[in-house]
Amino acid sequence: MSRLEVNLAGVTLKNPVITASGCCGYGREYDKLYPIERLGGISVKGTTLQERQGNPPCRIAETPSGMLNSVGLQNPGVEAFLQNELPHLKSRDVAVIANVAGSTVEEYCAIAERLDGSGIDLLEVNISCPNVKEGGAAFGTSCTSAAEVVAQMRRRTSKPMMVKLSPNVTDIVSIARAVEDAGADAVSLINTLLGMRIDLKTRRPVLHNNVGGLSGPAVFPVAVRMVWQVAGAVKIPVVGMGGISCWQDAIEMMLAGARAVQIGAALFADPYTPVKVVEGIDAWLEQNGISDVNEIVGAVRPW
Amino acid sequence: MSRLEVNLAGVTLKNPVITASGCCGYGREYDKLYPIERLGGISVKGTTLQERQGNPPCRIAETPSGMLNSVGLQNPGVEAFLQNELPHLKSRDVAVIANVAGSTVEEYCAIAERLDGSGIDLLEVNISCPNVKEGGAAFGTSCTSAAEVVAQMRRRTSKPMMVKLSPNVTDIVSIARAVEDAGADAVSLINTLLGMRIDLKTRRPVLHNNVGGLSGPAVFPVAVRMVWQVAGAVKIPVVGMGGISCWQDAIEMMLAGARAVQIGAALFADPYTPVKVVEGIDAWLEQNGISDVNEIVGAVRPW
Amino acid sequence: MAYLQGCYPLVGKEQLTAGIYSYTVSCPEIVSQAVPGQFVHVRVDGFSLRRPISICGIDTENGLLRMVFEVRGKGTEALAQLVPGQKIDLLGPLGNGFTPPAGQQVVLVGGGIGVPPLLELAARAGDRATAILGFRTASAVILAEDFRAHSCDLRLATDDGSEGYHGFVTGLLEERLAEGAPGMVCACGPMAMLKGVVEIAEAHGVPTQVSLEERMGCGVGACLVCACKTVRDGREVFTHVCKDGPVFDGKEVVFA
Amino acid sequence: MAYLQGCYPLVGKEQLTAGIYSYTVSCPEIVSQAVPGQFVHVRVDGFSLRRPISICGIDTENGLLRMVFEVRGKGTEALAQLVPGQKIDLLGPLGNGFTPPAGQQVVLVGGGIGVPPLLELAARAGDRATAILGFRTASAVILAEDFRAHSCDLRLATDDGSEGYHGFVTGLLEERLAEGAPGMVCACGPMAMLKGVVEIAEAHGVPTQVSLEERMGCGVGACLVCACKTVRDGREVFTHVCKDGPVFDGKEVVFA
Ligand SMILES: Cc1cc2nc3c(=O)[nH]c(=O)nc-3n(C[C@H](O)[C@H](O)[C@H](O)COP(=O)(O)OP(=O)(O)OC[C@H]3O[C@@H](n4cnc5c(N)ncnc54)[C@H](O)[C@@H]3O)c2cc1C
Ligand SMILES: Cc1cc2nc3c(=O)[nH]c(=O)nc-3n(C[C@H](O)[C@H](O)[C@H](O)COP(=O)(O)OP(=O)(O)OC[C@H]3O[C@@H](n4cnc5c(N)ncnc54)[C@H](O)[C@@H]3O)c2cc1C
Ligand SMILES: Cc1cc2nc3c(=O)[nH]c(=O)nc-3n(C[C@H](O)[C@H](O)[C@H](O)COP(=O)(O)O)c2cc1C
Ligand SMILES: Cc1cc2nc3c(=O)[nH]c(=O)nc-3n(C[C@H](O)[C@H](O)[C@H](O)COP(=O)(O)O)c2cc1C
Ligand code: FES
Ligand code: FES
Repeated sequence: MSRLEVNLAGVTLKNPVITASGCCGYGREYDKLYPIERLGGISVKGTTLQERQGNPPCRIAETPSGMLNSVGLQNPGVEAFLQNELPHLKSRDVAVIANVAGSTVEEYCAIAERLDGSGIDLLEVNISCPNVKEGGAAFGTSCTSAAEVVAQMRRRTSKPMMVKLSPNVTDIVSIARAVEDAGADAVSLINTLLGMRIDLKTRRPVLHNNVGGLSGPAVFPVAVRMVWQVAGAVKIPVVGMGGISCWQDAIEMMLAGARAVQIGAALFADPYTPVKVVEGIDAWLEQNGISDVNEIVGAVRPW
Repeated sequence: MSRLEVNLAGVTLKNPVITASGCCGYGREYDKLYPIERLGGISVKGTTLQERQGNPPCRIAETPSGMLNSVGLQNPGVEAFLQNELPHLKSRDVAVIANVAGSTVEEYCAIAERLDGSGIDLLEVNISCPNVKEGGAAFGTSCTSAAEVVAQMRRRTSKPMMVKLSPNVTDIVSIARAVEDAGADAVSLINTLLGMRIDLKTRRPVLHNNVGGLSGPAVFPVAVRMVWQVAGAVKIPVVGMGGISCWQDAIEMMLAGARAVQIGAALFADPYTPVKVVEGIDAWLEQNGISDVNEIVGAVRPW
Repeated sequence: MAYLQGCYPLVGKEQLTAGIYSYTVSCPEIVSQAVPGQFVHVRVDGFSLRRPISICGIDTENGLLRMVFEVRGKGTEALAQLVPGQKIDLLGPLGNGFTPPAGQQVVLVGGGIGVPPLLELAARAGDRATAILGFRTASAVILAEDFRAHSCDLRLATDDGSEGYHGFVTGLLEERLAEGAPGMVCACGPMAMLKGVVEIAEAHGVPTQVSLEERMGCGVGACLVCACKTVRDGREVFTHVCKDGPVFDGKEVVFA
Repeated sequence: MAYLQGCYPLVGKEQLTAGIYSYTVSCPEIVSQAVPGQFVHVRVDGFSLRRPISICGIDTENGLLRMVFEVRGKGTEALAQLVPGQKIDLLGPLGNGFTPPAGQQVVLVGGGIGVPPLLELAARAGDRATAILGFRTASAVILAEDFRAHSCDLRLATDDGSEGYHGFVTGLLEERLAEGAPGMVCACGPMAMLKGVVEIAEAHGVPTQVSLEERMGCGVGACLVCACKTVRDGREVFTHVCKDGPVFDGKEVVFA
């Protein structure tokens, strides 16, 4: 067993580095730079029951050490995913995480059911997308609705379920606990923080959706804090993300309590980031004589 | 009347630029670089009923385009403020905003009462400090407790009251509405976002308080979004802050709905920031033929 | 199609006119893959997002790539500070280029900073190309000599008449098409210009290809932020400038 | 006390040993206010917080300020990339310096990167100064020639004995104090060293001043982040390194 291997809700990842949903499509694009087998896993673009066109452009704005996006879950729908994307992903040695979203509990359930018999390794339940009017973050900002979605889906699928939490809440710990109690096998966090930019010349929001989700290094300290709080409060594994742009960040996130990490916005600045993170963690473990990356998960010693 | 003049809950500011609480002490330090009269106002260090020592060091951590602090309201207490600090502030032509905090509603009220007859221009009620165990953000994260503090203070003081809101909430708009209904004359936002950094070598949190408040350019898009949401929902004036580091940021914040802006962390990188912002806004108004800065307040046209 | 990422030396820098720079970068690997109309995604120190810049010249022999950019905001301003010898982080070549039918006449229509992506097309079409280039005013004219050097039929327009035709490129395009139909019109410039160009060309039954702009994240088709409305299989859908474009069939584009 | 902020040219750069650089900056305005033991707060491009660096040399005649710093993390690494001619943004002089009693003997005790702040003291005390400098090993020794040039009584210690006294500076300090009491011991270095120095000096009834380090925000006393525990008026309070220090009376400091 490699010292980088981790187990996520029964799924073995050869290393703890996953590319984040919405930032790596269905794995075809970055595969042109390096084989996606270098990754521990890939979380695909948020997939809905039906095809979605997403929000009108402009969908991206630059911010200090970060970016806003308002894609709004553009995706071809679950059937197209199964037909056109999953086969090539399954032919590759990488864990496939299906990031899914719905506008109603029924939709979440229908997708869960449809994916139940499929080849995906793990469901990532996105109850935290800030860029869609219905569903999305609405489910992720209350314990009751978050638990409801998860409990209902639980009955429709035997796939391990990882619930993706919103940072735009007063108390992320109670939401994490609620979804754990409802049957989640893991939680991933953070999705994006809601933000806005305005163009001085036009006096209009840069994003056509007015607001969008903030990600990138700017949010890293918020993500570390939330991962630390949640990891201390739940028993299921926590996957940490938000602003990771180098291997040091990944280790910091793991010390805070993350079993694995996801990398999103950093891909846009440097598409090789995930590969460098894998190599960096490995070298650091070597230098520090640590034979198993799991040893550092949650190893921070608070004051 | 100068085109930069704004009115904040009955208090006239010669320009809309205020130095943020906790970042400029009681005005003595930066006064050595430029006369504090150049500012529209100064919000003093969060002041409590009794002296407070604050948290043990380390109290600061660097983050991408930002910083965390965990000062924990170190201050000499309200009596010392009145005796040693207010006189010199009152001798200067700058609006004095007393940022106050308590561990209990009674403490908030006692401070309000003590300051009622004093020379301060405006009370800034800090119900959002993330760095103290009791009080602080605890009051700012629920509508009921936020409203309670404000309603009680309202009876003890005739000073205009500006309530400083926490961004660490699911719904900042309802908290803003709650304090408006309870008698607040203005709201200021945002206080810091809760964050954490961990030192890889020691495996300990960088901050002795484990977590701290994130501020600086990194949080700017979150602040703009919240100011826009709140300004659209309340009738009282909104003071915007969070990550402003140049005049363009200040104008963006005003377009989002801020009547005035506060500048905090940017002082540490460039202590002249507030002066440059005043000059930059003025030059921009001139270039755009705008004779009154109030015209741009909330002038963003959403899609 | 393969693309690469790397840090390559800036070997030539020239200011073409106020605020517009021509950079020559030595990146044989990218150059060997590049076709006219594609772009590179340029990383600028201190900025979280890369900047897309069209490929203006492809010198396969020497492994040199040319790009011409205008300072528009803080990122391009910082980019303009580089000095030859410094390295520049490029991701490319990206997107789909222009594909005018081989051996036929082609009309190139460029407006302002939309002109550079057409230069390499002119280089390849030689005297089969008519280049109709529009600028605000005489002092804003760029690359005219370069187009001439490729022996194309160069027709300049300025909005204020200070050089060449007084008016918009669409006027010159009408004139040119009246002279006979080329195999294709390739255009790059502001949306309003592209719309006019496509309408005129269609009226003459000439196919068009236009290069579009949209704000980008990844540049490679992975993030879906660079949406533009196009007609595919009879319905309006959001395709993506970086992957499905930047060059689109003019008929597909839904001009707002 | 007045301080200034400005961008000043780096006029001299020298690497003293692996990872340690000496910078000379031309900033007459700051120099004319500076005293030994104060610091400047240095802005590094791309970092949100300034880095505090002690003043190592004050050349009033030529308006030159010297600072010696070690590459410890990303900020000092970036700082070390500057080349002479480039400008450096300084805020200073900040804090309170050392105030050894005039005309009396003074013992300077420095450990590692704590040595530079003592050099200007040595320059001013000349042969009244004993400089006890400790380093890990011979190759880590810095500034020894500079101290000698100021004709002080220089005594070196290395942890591994590869140069000078084998052991810690505290051993040499005991020796020195046994020779007779100076007017003051001024020290800068790791907390453990400072603690030992203060204990030994107090045992000999010699007053001490020590320079402390703490992470900083503003550097001027406005943000209260740089807290250090000291005894004032008989009670333990958090004073602030940037404003109340960095040089404190050794008796005041609460060593954890
Ligand atoms: C396919 C393509 C090819 C291009 N080719 C060229 C070229 O050859 N020469 C040239 O000068 N310009 C070209 N542009 C436009 C160029 O990308 C922008 O001018 C540049 O990104 C502006 O960056 P900034 O930092 O100056 O502006 P800022 O306003 O500071 O940029 C903020 C953000 O908005 C984005 N942005 C702003 N304007 C545009 C725009 N017009 N298109 C796309 N993104 C934008 C930036 O990339 C950045 O992410 C091209 C754009 C695209 C999409
Ligand atoms: C009054 C004073 C005088 C100093 N004089 C010198 C000197 O003359 N030469 C020298 O080499 N060093 C000196 N230091 C230490 C120097 O400030 C740090 O080594 C430097 O800030 C580290 O920055 P970094 O970017 O390399 O490290 P990083 O770890 O990347 O820095 C992260 C943050 O922590 C802060 N930080 C990290 N270590 C320290 C530290 N030891 N003290 C204060 N802040 C720290 C940084 O300023 C930054 O804000 C002094 C410190 C103080 C407080
Ligand atoms: C362009 C873009 C699109 C995204 N789309 C999705 C999505 O479809 N589903 C989802 O759960 N998260 C989505 N996210 C959020 C990321 O997966 C991730 O949670 C967030 O960006 C924080 O990580 P980062 O800072 O590394 O980007 C998207 C993020 C970006 C930048
Ligand atoms: C070091 C420091 C101390 C602060 N202390 C206080 C305080 O005492 N009271 C308060 O209301 N806000 C305090 N704040 C928050 C700021 O006033 C401001 O709300 C926040 O920093 C966001 O603005 P900025 O990004 O411009 O710094 C403090 C911030 C910093 C950085
Ligand atoms: S920029 Fe990412 S899909 Fe086009
Ligand atoms: S660094 Fe701000 S008070 Fe010392």
